[in-house]
Amino acid sequence: MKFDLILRIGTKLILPFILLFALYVQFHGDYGPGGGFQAGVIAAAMVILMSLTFGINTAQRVAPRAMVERMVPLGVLIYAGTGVAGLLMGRNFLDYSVLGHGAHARELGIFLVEAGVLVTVAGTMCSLYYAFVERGR
Amino acid sequence: MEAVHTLINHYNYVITIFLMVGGLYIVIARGNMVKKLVGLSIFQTSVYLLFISPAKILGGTAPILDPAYSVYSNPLPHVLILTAIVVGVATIALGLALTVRINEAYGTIDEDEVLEKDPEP
Amino acid sequence: MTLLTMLAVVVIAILRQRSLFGVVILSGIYSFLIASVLIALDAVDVALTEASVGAGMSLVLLLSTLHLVKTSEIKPWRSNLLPLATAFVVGAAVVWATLSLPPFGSPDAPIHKHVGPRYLQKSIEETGVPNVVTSVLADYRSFDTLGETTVIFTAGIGVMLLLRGRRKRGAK
Amino acid sequence: MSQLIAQLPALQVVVPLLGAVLVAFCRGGRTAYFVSLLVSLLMPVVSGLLLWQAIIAGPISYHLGGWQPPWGIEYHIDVFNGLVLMMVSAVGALVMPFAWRSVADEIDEDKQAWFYCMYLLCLTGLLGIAATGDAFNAFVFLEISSLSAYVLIALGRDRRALLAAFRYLIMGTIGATFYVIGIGLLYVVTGSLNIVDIGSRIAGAAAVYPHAVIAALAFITVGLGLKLALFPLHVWLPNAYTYAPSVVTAFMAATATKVAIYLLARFAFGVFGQAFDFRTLPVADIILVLSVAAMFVAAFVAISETDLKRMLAYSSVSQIGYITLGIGIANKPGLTGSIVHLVNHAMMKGALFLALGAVVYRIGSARLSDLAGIGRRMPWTMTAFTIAGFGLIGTPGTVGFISKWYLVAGAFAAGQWVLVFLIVGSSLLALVYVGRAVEVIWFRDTGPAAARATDPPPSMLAPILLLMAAVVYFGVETSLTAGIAERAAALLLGGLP
Repeated sequence: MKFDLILRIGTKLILPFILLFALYVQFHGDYGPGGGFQAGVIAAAMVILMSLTFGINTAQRVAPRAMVERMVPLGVLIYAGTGVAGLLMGRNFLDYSVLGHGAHARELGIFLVEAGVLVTVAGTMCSLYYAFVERGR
Repeated sequence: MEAVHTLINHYNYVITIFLMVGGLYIVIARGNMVKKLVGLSIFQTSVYLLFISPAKILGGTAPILDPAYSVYSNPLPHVLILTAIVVGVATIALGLALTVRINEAYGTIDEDEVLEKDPEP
Repeated sequence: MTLLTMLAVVVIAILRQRSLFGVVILSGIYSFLIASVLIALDAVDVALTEASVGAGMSLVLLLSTLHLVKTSEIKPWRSNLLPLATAFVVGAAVVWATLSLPPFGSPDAPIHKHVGPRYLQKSIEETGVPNVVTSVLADYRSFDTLGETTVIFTAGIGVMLLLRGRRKRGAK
Repeated sequence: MSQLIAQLPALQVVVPLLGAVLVAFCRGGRTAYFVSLLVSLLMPVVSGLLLWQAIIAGPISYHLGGWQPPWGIEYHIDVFNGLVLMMVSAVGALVMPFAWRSVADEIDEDKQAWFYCMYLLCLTGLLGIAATGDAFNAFVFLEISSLSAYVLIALGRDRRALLAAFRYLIMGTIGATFYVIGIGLLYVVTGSLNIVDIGSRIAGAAAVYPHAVIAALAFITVGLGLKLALFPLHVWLPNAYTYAPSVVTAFMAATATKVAIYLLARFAFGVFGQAFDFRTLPVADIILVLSVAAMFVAAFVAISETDLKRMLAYSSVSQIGYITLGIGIANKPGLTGSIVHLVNHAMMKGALFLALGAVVYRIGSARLSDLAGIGRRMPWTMTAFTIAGFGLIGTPGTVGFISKWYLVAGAFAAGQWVLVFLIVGSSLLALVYVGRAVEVIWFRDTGPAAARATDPPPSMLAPILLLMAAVVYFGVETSLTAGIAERAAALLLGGLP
């Protein structure tokens, strides 16, 4: 499979679009279907596809294992941190209204927690994939 | 006629229940662990339909607000099921990891064969 | 309706399928069918999730597992009576419960009268987000979503804990 | 200060969660351990304050995200779940000092950091279930605690731990899914997910959709029954407890099933009790019968076990029977007995499993034949074991007696004379299995396996002795445990006598 030209070029062509689609799903989640979970999986799908065509070493150069493993707790930290901001400002946990004025504060809060979700989901999905693949070696 | 009417009105539920029974049966009856997990995910998926079906309003549209529409389906079940799907996949992933480890320790992924190798006291 | 019937057919196929690879592929088909049904039911966000997370991710994991365990055949069934009876009792319970429920798609059902409508009316005003599923998910019930992210986190660390490191043959 | 007090309900769950996140970043087991220790020791303080507040000022309602329930998620803490929170966090704190050496002994070094991460997540999940007032939120936290529990069990040294974890995963997930079906049905007929709100709307819903409400009750009971190991849905429990690492067994046996029982009681009385008199439903009778079956069948199996860990696991199934018995009796003394046994059993099983953990730490086995005469070698540990064992029987002067006292009183009040005899009869069975272990431990000649054993280091011995002290102290001074349990029972039963 390593020498299949069509597959390799086809994958190279499609990879940026997968990433673009992931970002679209992430940032357009307020207006259309989508959000951190879906975007996270799509981003991870990009890495998995890369590993399928170019081998896991290439994939791990783009998304090193140490990095994706750190992303797993990092996302939860971003999410919970957004919540703790509410606590520190004297409001309830996850009360986004402290982040700004009116509905904008809420929008900002939603943006932050969706980012947290994206990080954790993408990190976890890649880590899971790596864990399974490396077990087979 | 009455019965047919009821059936059509509840067709979603009928299929949901069929999926539920089928999935549960695969989980309980199968010795193969991967197939068990597939059955488990079918069983869980049937629950998604159980939640989502009542959320639908005939003539309504997806709950993305737009001045052009006025009737929307209920968004809350969608949120719950989104959560449930993610939880389901997490469970399946963990189950598969355990299956891999069991295969390494026993050389099989059939529950009966594992039990033969390590009889219950 | 066609989709729903197809779902039933796929489940029967999974039941009867003896090749593990076949089961896995059919489960992928099943997930995508569910996603289509969900779109028909207006649950676009859920459909996207099912297609990416349910169909995509679990398929990848199932196939990786098959690759690792190197088993493709399933042994014939075990004793059938007890599981079948259990499954049917559960099914019967749900039938019994749902027969009295409000008919499909009726706007007068209790869930359209309580809690739900407020999200639809106030989402833009209170959160500035027109996709109500997103605003409920990430704001009104965002603690659930924190829990959900934690579930993913748990599964991630858990799987790595189980699969990383040197393998030891059964310690005993 | 009052600001901080107001935020306690969130801190109760968020602090262990953040702790788990921090631990996940750690590489070394040492840092991970100290973070976990700190968090675990902090939790009883938080839950103690919460319980105290709930006692003097009534139920606390905390709106997560600042949204009013039923639109947002609410933490609703009254005397009942305040007590459960207190119990979970106290056990969580007590096993941590013990964990340091025991985990170092049983878990590979490179896995220790993440082991503590899983442990904190399990704690987070259990506290989350107990604290929440939202039915679906409880499911999410149920899954956090379960997923981490599967991993923790699978880390046992024996390869059978893997199969035990897998089976627990299958049954646990079916249970959780049943629970979700029940919640779904309730949601469809009431339109709400907040437990208090469902309770206030269910009478109206039951009039229109009686079938759905009854089926919801059945699904929630069976689903949680799987989680709490209600006989005959307990089959996952003995193997899981036997092959899990010692610390995990002690922690889970004391807390995990209890939290599921809490949730069941909350639904039975807080929700369905608002629509029906729980006692008139067949569910109550079924629970009664199954509880009695658990008390006897599991105790018989426990008698014939040769592995002490396994014996105690079956004893757990039997003791869970006592707790659900009180729910089935459903009057004030009966329910009080149930709630107080929830807490008392946690103390006893915590002490027993930790003492066994110490034995495993010293001699690497918990088989009865290897323990001959070990009492003279590990006198403190085995004294604690014996006293907690007497608690299981229900000897006066221990907490077990208090629980049984209330249960018997409940059976009297309900006019169920047979139950009185059954409770006493099952205690006799406990006498047999505990007595057998005690005989081997103290009165046999010291065997080769036990000869080199000594009491464990103070960090492991202290938690065991503390739990032993609690078993005796709360067996005499009951105002704290039984007093609160009585108030909780009154709260659950509402208008019922």
